[in-house]
Amino acid sequence: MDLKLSSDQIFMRDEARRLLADRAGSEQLRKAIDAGGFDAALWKTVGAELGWCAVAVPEDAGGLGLGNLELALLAEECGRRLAPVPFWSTACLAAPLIGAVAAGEARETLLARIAAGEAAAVAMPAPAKVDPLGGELPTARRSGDGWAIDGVVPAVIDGASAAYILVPASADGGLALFAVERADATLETLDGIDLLRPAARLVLAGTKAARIDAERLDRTAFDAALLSARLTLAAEQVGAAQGVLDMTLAYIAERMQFGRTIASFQAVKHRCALLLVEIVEARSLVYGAAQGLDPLEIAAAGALASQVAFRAAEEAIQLHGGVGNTWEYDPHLYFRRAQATANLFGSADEKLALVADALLGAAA
Amino acid sequence: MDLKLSSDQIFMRDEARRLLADRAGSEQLRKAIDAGGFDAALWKTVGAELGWCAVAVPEDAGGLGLGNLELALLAEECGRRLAPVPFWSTACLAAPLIGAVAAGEARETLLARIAAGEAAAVAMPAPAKVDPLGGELPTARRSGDGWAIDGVVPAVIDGASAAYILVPASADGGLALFAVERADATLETLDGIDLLRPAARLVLAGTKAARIDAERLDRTAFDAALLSARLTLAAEQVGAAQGVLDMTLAYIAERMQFGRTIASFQAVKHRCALLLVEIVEARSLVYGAAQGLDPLEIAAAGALASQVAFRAAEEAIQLHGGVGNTWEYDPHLYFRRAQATANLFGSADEKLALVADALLGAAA
Amino acid sequence: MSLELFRAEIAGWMAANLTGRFAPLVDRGHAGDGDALPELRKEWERRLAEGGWTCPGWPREHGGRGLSVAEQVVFQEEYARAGGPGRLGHIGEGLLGPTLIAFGNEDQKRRFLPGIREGREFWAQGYSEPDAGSDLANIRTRARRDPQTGDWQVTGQKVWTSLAHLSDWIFVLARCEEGSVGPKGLIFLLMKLDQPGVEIRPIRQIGGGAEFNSTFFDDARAKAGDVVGAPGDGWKIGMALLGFERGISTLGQQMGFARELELIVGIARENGAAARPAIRARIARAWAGLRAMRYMAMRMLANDPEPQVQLESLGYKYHWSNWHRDLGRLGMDVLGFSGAIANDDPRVEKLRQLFFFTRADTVYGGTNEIQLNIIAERGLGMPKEPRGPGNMGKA
Amino acid sequence: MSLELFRAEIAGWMAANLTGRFAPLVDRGHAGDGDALPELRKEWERRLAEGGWTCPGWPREHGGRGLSVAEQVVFQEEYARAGGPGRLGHIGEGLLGPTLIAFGNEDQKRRFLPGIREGREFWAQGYSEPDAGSDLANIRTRARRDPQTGDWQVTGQKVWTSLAHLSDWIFVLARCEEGSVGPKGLIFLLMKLDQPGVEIRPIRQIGGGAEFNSTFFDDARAKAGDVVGAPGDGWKIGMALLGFERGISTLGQQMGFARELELIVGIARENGAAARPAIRARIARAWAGLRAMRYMAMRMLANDPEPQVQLESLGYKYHWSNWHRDLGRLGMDVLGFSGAIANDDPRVEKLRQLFFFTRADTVYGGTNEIQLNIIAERGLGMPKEPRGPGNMGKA
Repeated sequence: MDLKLSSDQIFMRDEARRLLADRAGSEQLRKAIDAGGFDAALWKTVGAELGWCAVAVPEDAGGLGLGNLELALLAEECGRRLAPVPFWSTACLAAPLIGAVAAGEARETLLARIAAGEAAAVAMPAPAKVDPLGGELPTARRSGDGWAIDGVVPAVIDGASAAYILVPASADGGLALFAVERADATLETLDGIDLLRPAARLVLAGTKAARIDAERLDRTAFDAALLSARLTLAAEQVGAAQGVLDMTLAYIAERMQFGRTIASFQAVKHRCALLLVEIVEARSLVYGAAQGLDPLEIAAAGALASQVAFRAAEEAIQLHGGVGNTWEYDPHLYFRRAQATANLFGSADEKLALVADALLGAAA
Repeated sequence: MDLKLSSDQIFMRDEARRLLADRAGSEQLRKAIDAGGFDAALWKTVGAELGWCAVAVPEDAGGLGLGNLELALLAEECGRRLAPVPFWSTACLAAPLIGAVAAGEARETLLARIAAGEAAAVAMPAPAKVDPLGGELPTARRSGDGWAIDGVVPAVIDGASAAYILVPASADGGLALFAVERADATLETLDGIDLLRPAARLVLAGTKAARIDAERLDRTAFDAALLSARLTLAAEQVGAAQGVLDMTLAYIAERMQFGRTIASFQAVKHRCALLLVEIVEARSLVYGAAQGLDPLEIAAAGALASQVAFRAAEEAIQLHGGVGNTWEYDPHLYFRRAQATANLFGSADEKLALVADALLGAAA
Repeated sequence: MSLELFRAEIAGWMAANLTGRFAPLVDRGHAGDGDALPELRKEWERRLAEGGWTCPGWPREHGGRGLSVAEQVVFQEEYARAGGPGRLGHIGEGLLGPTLIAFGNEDQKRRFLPGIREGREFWAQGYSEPDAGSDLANIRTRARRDPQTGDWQVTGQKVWTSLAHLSDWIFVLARCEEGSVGPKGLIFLLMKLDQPGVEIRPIRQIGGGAEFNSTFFDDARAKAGDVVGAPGDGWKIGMALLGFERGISTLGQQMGFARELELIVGIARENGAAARPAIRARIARAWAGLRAMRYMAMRMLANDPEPQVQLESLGYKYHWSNWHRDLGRLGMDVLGFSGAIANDDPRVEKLRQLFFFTRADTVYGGTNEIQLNIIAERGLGMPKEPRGPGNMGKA
Repeated sequence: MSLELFRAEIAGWMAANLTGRFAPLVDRGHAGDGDALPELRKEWERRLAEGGWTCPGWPREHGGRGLSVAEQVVFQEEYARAGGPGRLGHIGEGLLGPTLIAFGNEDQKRRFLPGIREGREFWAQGYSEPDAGSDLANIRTRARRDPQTGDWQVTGQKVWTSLAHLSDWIFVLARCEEGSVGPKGLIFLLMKLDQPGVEIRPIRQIGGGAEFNSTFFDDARAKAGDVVGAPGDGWKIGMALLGFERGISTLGQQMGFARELELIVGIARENGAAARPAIRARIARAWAGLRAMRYMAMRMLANDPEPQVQLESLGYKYHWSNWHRDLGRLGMDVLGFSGAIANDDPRVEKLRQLFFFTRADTVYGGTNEIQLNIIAERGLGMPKEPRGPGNMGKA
């Protein structure tokens, strides 16, 4: 087993880093916030022109057929700059799901749309739970030669910018996966704390939907596909931690107090060093887990990454001092992201509990 | 409610501090270790001559009838120097138990012996549990006009130096409290990590015992009396934390690295400052809890105190550097005490769980 | 009067007054919500004054009630328990008033104390500057004496001037001796905010609120008679003022903390978070920290002459601010994902504000880093942190 | 040969050899138990040599097997998995040997490498001094050249000379230029321990063991030919030697960590500690940290030319040592009170030693504090910690 990145991987990552440094700076993020947390032009560039979302789409569906490590590397770069694009929802969550559980023409068409740069979202009934399907599901019924869905999904991440939304719903007494065109659905914007990745409430009232799974949703395949989303969420958090640490280092290298730069205070140095140690720990686990897709490693990586993402943002606000508490400086954007993702697919303690259950047997 | 120490209390505490600074220094501790963790001469001074153990003995039984705060202050000073005397076992555990549950002449006699400077110990079947009676109890049977006990108590703290040992045992189908003279019992020394507070395995084989409770042990009174022991254990841990911090501060104020004292490094300063904050937090809670003897406050104080005692000892070893890892320097003696008491009457997490249960209802 | 009767009196007064027209003020105007309902809160200050509840700790000769420490604590506790709103008069009552009583001249006392006591005049604080935050002595706002009038002409920028846009006056630390550095050569001035040359701009905080401001002075004036102490005494007076900040109000603050913790406990019981061991442990730890804080404050307030208690009190600000910051996160974690994504429950908005605003607790009034330096240096006698070679032009 | 075949070969060899006479060595001689069964372990070293398993990573021309990194990793893993005892030959094989291969002259290689490879000669390390711990450049041990013989006469004290009492030779960093300070003027010497003027005293550690020593030199001699490099090159060579310390053996070390964690997990399941949420969380966290450590090491060992990986590897020592230290405490907490009070179960003694010895992990080989300085300064580009004015006479 080799954990060295290939030169292709390094090239892809570095290009992404360069692009986002250029296109997702502080001012651009502010504009995206005013636009509801979405940068349509940037999305066009990375989705349609650069084909980021094609990375994990199989070659037979018009994608590049690359692996989870590539997805993780791109997600990490997105996290580093809080890129206001639905890359994670589209390429890391929707695409693997479609690839794993959709069948026939629907699979080809939907994946081709993603590979071509359309955004997609998934309407999980319980995105905060370790099992995101563990909530109330919408209900689908046959309608004409298609389906109609009823129900409310409280929070669909990146729902507003999606071209279509995947909706797990109950149908014929079982679980099924549907695709709903954004234009057919009602989405109500939510007032979330993450200003750069909006969520929306999805209201389905007899909404036209296409069933995309074969007969019955393969729950095992569904869960396996979700591993990509869990892994890349951790990668994104690692990137966010690194991004906000870098921002902090740049600030404190310049900012003087008591005739010295803040960076020259040893207590500050040690705290930054500790953050780096924690970031490297989480990053190594993400990269390692990307190879075997071991669910426990991914759960552990998710726990470590969400913790360090919060810690790094917390330290950024603290070490920026007064200005760290102002809207104008960027640390709070990372702080918001860190908290908004801290309880996604389960909290850090719930993720670690999966590991404990495996090692020690289920809790009493 | 006033938390100002009275001048009497301050005087008592300062005298104790002075005495132990003089009599429980590093060399004296080493001698006590060689003597099995007990300094008989020091015990004679504080027990028989200075009457420390009389502090909480009621006046009608020859004591001073002072309160839990006084006990806590003395326990704190003992902890500060790891004084190798059975003060806690005798004055904080045995005396309150006798006072609360013993009856008649036994009560008077046993308390008078403590007030006069004899050491006592309590043979808890499960000293590591939140309920230290939650283990296998020895069995007492009537024998002539007295009682005989059979059973093994795995670990009796300060058993070896005690003049008598209180033994909770089952008798007549209920719980009862007995006193066994040290001379009548078999005690096997245990190889504990705390070199300054030895424990011993008590083997009772038809051992003569005096029943000291009235008819049936009042479990409520028993548990209430244990609050003193829990509180003063926390006080002792606070004292140990302060003592080992002071020792560390003295060392790093002198020790040079890179042409500077270790104390001049800001990261070290901040870590020491954090320890002080934590010590003050635990100490304040101990003093406050000493007034109302609220079980939850005592549990919380126990949790905080045991954590800071460990943290302070851990930091002491670390900041002493190489010599901190040698037998000759004293930090490890505190480190040993911290770990030996970390799981006494329950671990810190189990103590905090009591608070959680009260606030949130019992855990699922 | 016994403390318990006194307690009942306050509770009764609050129940009778914080109602009707004032009912919307319950629990409003606290940190993160500081600019809520300003006009009604100014009215509330006057109502308090009529009831004799402004400045209760001031000496009687200055119009206060001369309450004992214990009585003041009871007042703070009952005020908080009743959900009394954030005090717009706090800076005047708690900071400037005591400073004037200690250092002001008779004329100043006569002119300023009544307005504070009667809830008519509100004060803002002009200390921090963009380059004088933790390093407060690095102040660059200049005050030049006008030889004609004896007035002081002030030019510079102050930041974190809390509620300046709702205040009438501001006290300002400025540099009155050209070329002076550090704590020397400073002056403590009282300035009207409504005058030419003063501009107030809001600072938007990370939670979205704007209860702080930047206040810009461009040859604005302080009258000759509005210098407290002598020119050059600014640092001494300014630091003494900060000393008044600690103290009694801390127990009222803790009552507020207790209410926040209760809110979080209630939500945890309701939404199932109470079943998670990690949440249980954190809630229990928060409870322990709050109880400890209470006893810490009581030890401090007992005016214990013991040097140990004095040293220990150096850690108080660090303790409460970090406790509160952690509580802010705990609240959001108890809410979980739904609290981060939507705020249809008003309690969510409250806990969100707590989450964001408590970040400032560990920065304002002495950052964590400064607090730890102080504890290490003054509390533990460790070496002082060396000042750098200086680079006054940078940053 | 495929890696898997190779793995099977080692496992087979270990199973066939670490048995019978050598059976008592299983799991012995590791940190905290370093001076256990020394004679048998020396025999074991010779058995390893016969099997061709000493110095497997050395180049073939120097008698090694020239194994690839991947193969060495497999060897370390299988050695640890089989419970192979702590290697008395480690300092020679892992530190001095590579140093001589890189910097030694032909004569030195010819004289010293075979003894190491064949398990005949054992080495100790003479770096630290009472006043040169973290500040290693502060070395005061003096080496004076004897003009008659060209030998070097060495006087001074070295501490933490691991296993010096069981070793034949020691390499010593000493000051060869009078009046030099810091890293300049040092010499790297090879010295026989069995000679007049060398005294070895045990240092008793906090767990009770004494696998380290103080070694006193009083005009002891290093032969003229036993200088590695030139006089004055000592720092360069000494630091390069420390660089060899990291690396391959780390994955074998991790296999040992995994065995320790397994032991703790087993006890927790057995004694009920596994029911406590706090213990569950800590065990899960330990597992996560160990997996991460594995991938960190694999990234480092891949010789990734990426500068990012190089920078990240600066944190590796901090990570493993603190992870291990925490594991030491976790073991004791899982044992609970009974583990602190009595050790009737042999696993208790093992976990106690782990508890005590892991305290040294965060001190030796660069303290936590030094590691964090290095990470901050070299990894994050933060300003260097200033050296003090110096006070060579103090401490």
